Amino acid sequence: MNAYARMKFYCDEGRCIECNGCSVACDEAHELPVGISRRKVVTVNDGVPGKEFSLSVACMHCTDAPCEQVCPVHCFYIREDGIVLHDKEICIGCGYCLYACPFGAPQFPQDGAFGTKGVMDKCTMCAGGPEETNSAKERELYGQNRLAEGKVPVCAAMCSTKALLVGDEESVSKIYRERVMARGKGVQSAPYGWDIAYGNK
Amino acid sequence: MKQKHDQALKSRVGRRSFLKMAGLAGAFGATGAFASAGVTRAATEEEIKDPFPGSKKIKTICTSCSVGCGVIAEVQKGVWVRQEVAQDHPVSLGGHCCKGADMIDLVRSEVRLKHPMVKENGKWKRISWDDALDRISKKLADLRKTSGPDSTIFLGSAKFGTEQSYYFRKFAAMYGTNNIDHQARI
Amino acid sequence: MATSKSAPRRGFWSRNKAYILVLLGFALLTYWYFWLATIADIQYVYRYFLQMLHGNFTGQLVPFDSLTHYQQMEVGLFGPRYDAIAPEVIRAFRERQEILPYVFAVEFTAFLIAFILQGGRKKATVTHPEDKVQVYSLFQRFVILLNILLVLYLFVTGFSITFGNWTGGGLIPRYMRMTHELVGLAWIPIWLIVTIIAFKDLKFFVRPSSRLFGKIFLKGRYTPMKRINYLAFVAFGFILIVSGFLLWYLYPDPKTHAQIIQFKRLMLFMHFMGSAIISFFLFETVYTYFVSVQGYLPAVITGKVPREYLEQLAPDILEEIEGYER
Amino acid sequence: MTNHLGDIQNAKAIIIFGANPAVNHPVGFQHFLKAKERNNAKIIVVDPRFTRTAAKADHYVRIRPGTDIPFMYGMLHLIFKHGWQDENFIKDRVYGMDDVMQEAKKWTPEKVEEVTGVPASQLIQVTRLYASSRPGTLIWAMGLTQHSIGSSNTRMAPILQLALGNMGEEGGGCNILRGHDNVQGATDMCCLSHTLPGYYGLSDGAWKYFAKQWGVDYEWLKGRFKDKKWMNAKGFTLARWYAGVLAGKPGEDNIHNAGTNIKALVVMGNGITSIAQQAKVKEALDNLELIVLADPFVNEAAVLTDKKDNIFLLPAATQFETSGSVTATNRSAQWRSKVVDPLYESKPDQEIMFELAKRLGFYDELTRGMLMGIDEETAQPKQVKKSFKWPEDATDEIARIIKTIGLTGWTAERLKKHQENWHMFDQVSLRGYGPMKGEYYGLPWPCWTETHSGSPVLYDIHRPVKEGGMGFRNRFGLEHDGVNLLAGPHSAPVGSKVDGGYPEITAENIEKVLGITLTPEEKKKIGKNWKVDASGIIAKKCMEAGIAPYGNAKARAKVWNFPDPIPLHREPLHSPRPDLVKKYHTYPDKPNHYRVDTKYASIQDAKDWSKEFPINLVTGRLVNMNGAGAETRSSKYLAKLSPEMYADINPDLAARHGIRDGEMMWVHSPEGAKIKVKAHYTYSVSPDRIFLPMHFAGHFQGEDLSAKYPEGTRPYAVGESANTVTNYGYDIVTQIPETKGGLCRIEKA
Repeated sequence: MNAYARMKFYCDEGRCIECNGCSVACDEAHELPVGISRRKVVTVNDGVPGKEFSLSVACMHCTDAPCEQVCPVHCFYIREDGIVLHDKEICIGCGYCLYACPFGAPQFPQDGAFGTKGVMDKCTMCAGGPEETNSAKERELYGQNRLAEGKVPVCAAMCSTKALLVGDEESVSKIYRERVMARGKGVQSAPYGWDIAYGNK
Repeated sequence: MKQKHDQALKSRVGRRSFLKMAGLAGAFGATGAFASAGVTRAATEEEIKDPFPGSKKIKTICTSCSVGCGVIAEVQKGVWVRQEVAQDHPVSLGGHCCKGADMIDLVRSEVRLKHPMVKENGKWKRISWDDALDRISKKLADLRKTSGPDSTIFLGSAKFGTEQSYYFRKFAAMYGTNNIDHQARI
Repeated sequence: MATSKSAPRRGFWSRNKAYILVLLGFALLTYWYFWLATIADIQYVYRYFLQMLHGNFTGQLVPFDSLTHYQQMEVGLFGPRYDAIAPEVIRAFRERQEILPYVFAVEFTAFLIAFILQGGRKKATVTHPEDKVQVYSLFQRFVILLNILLVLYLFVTGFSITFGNWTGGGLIPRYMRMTHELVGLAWIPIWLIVTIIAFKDLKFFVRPSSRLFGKIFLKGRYTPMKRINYLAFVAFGFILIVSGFLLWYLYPDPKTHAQIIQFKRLMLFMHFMGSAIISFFLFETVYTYFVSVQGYLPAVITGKVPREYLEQLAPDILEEIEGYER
Repeated sequence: MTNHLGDIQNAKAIIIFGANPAVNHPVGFQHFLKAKERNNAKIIVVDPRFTRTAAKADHYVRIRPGTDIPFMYGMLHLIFKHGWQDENFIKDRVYGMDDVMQEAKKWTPEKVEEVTGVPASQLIQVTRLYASSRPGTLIWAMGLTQHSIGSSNTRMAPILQLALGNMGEEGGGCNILRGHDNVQGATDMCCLSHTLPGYYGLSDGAWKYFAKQWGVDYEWLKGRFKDKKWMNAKGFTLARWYAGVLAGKPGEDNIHNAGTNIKALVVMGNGITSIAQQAKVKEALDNLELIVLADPFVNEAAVLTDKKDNIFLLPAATQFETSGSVTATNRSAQWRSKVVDPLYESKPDQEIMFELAKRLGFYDELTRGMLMGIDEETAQPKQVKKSFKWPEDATDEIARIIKTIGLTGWTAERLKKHQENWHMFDQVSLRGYGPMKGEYYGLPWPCWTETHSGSPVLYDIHRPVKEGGMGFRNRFGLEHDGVNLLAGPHSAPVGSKVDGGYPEITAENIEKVLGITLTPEEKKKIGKNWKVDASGIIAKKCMEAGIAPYGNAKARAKVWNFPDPIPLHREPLHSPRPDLVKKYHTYPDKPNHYRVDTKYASIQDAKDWSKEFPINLVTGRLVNMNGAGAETRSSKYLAKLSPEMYADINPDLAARHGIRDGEMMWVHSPEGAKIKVKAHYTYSVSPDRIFLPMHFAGHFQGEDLSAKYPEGTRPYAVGESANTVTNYGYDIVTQIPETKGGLCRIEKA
């Protein structure tokens, strides 16, 4: 039995315009080093009419997260609401999670001492890490813990066109379903047959 | 290592519960995490919910483009600690492009101009405000006397608030010239 | 195992026993690995290799334009064919973490049995310890010792990643991992030099004529098993170095992720494979040089061994040295 | 913007000329996408470049830069041919459409194809779609305006909308997406050389009105100028101020500036690299005696110039370190609260102004306006307090004085209330609910009285005046050439006492038009006309009668006092089509155009520019940058998204010049300037043009100027300014530079 909501990201490519609002909001909210992007926006087929579209991606918080399976030191843990988090104090920065990840979510800042990969950093769905909730240490290591504050992850909240959706799967799919239903037709304002029967007025 | 992991697991339970049981989870998470540590006090509910206790939320408007998106600035003890989401703003609905999402860095950017400076003999030199303003106004007054007020041009901008641009126009008018302009010609 | 003494005529089997066994082992391993165990798309990997020969390293085998929009998006964002190699990387990793300890244990047992069968360490009876022969030049000693140290370090730190479940992660294993990358870089020239100086079979082609030759190249001739060890060191060392270097060099960058990730996965897989296989030969080398025979380590440290030692255990080396002296 | 962003959701069709809202106004673009999703609106993008907006559009029309007028005439040609126009609307509310019809007859789809490069079939398809989906909204931005015929372009677009009856409709209108956060506000306050705040102009009447309202003596104010002539003369513009410095040097344009060159430059917040001809700008900076730059970041002027002394950098506070109002693109005012105290030693802009005014001896005069109020008895301004509070008193001063665009309702108190309650407004209609009922968010001007709701949709006659309804403004007399300029019958806003057109309201005609009688006391207090009526009686009475104070007239399709009474196509000064130049010749040279003699024909006829410079040059914005980019390039997160200057180039064109993706290339302008930029392959530009983002500075003609920044102030991203190579060419009316669609030549670096 699933007692908790299953948290998911969804990026509506019909709306994403590569404004990078999500990625910069993420960078800024968690004060990330410049070299890494927990969230990135990519445009495919730049400039080709009919083929160009953009998409924002970060950690998708997979159900059966490959990163978690491949981590040699088992620094990952999956919350019951499906958010995949990791412990930076355990992580050794080997990068296996990156090879296993279908989305390129894990990020590796340069480590000051050796110039090689430091510990992995990735989207936490604004849920922090295993440290004390909203402690200074948690903020330093993982950034804000907005979920604990009862807030929406910052990327989706600041998405300029509301392309990026986040939340439990039912809410997300409800929103998207409504959009798809409306697409190409407009929101149905009168019941079927109304305009045929009585004209447009 | 093992102990730490257990702690993590415990606090995880608390965090997880939060989504459904707001108040309860706070206490649970905190006590769970610190039961074994023993030296730290339990976190207050305030701390769990609000990482910046006592902060104020100030409403303002993004300075990037003319859409006029709402910005909510979280300010703690006079420091802008966090940019919040203006979800209920009627135009932006909380949305920001990358420029708007980074408004906080406009203020705290490290490469801001920090004090008045003057270039003398090809070198930048720090000076005081009084010094700078005295020297500028003396030079302006001289030029105004010798070459007339039209020897000066004032370039304002859309960076101004409405009041500031009004006063800039007024300033030029009282300086005695119509040589004033900004970007928007049409 | 090492049947060295150069008897003039012996049967085909006894001459080539080592080669045949190793080849058989490889065939078995390949069959097991590539036909039974793997979940990678072998067809894909094969074609990927062919494509790399054309200079395309992205792993996108069919032309990008022939894909549907959705596929283009996937490829553009996340790289091509996640299901081709990545699941295998996961599987291989887990297999390593779970099975490698047993494999190593079996290998140890095998060497132990060989050791027992052999009846303990071989010793040379030295009656004139002061009568020493210079076997290794300073340069050779430096290279060999450094090689031993680095390989040892790489082995320990490398497997500290694999057996992260034992180390538990944290700061020290993290530094071990970081230094694995840096020491690996340092090992590249050492590996190259060792490859050159240990190429004893060079003497089949070139007559050793100068003292300089003796100072650079190791003396003596290979027995089949030692030759196999050398070849494994070269081949799998090469795989490890190339894959390791590329893994290190292609720093994870969100901008280029889609273009390089498939290649990196393949490289990681090669690194996995290389490290697992080279381990056996590493153990073999350690066994033949350090365990089964007494006195190698002092020899490689001082560079000199008693003449009697050579007469009894390595007459080929003595023969060669005397050849120089003549 | 005649409408507002949320209102775009009501549109059935959206046509976008020379704007790229997906990049420049991403948050505003959500309303476009919602229109597409919820209202099945069709988006048509007309642009030389396949932009991010075009990627979301239903139709993309690739047009040659500077040929929007032929394209729109082509649309009108089809509209009139098929009778798709709104006859009643044209009859009652538009003046001079006949002349437009005559001109439109010439522009057959084939001819449009010839000039614009848009296939005739596509024009037909797009026109049919746009004309049949009403209401349709027309969007434009700098892509339409930054041409030598920019002012004609901006008239052509409304004419198209007028012909279709899309003006004054929810979901229709002409929606101009302004650039910076307060372009609208700063323009309303007329930080401009040709008018006083509120577009009052520079006439004696305007000066006298302002002198009175500012509480200063008109004679004193006059005495501040060299003489009265220069008080009424338009000043230099941002686009050509450098000419005022360089005049007198060989080859430079002559100026008419009170007998002096420009010797001092005072810049507050204006990115100096935002205008064309950077090489000239640099030369001008070098020749100035004094440069004052007040900016939160180092203004690029300080870096560009080789001047050795008398450059002052003043750290101005950002808008988060001060408070005040800001006007969004839809004419809504929003209140900014101060977030933090100014960091470091920075001071807010007004303090810098006040300090300078103190030292120059007119501080009291400058700030007296804030101390003034309206005397109840006489309705004359008088001093009512001893000290002022910034910015509230300034806001109230503006509300008190500016009547032309109806800012009377914009008191600090109301604006603050709107900000505090911004959650009580609907996103589509901007209508307030709960305590904010009866007001529109931000009180979009005209907001005629202190209780007026604001006007979310301009020229909308479907709602009463006191809820934001109005006709077109009566500004140019009652008739012209014997044609009545007032609106026709049944075209007054709902609930109007007058059913039809009426003139602008003055003290003289108020009783007649409104059908009321004023009390003697009111007669004593009332101002001369609605623009200068400090008593507010005209506005109040008008609201009661449902009358817009500025009258109800016809929109002018024909502007008889402009160089082109109806918009005509004229090729850019540097046209890639020499064959068309003769046919669509530009204007003759214009002397004393904002104090400087400006060349038109003499440049266009000088030679066949396209031979030597065959490539079209388009500039534009990036999503992560803003204006001249000093602010955004100083943010590490934004700078990392585009760390260096580049040129978008079609692989086809690049290959012809041997330039590989990521290699450096030179771009040369006809004026002899050049920039070195990185080539970025993309198919978004066609092979005959390149695109340059306009936000970079810090390099000049291949030279890195980083060392010239004061220590620790260099932005994270520096690069060549695109405006170094944008061509000479200025609009005939407004002098906006022709930065879109000039010519250039490229070569491998």
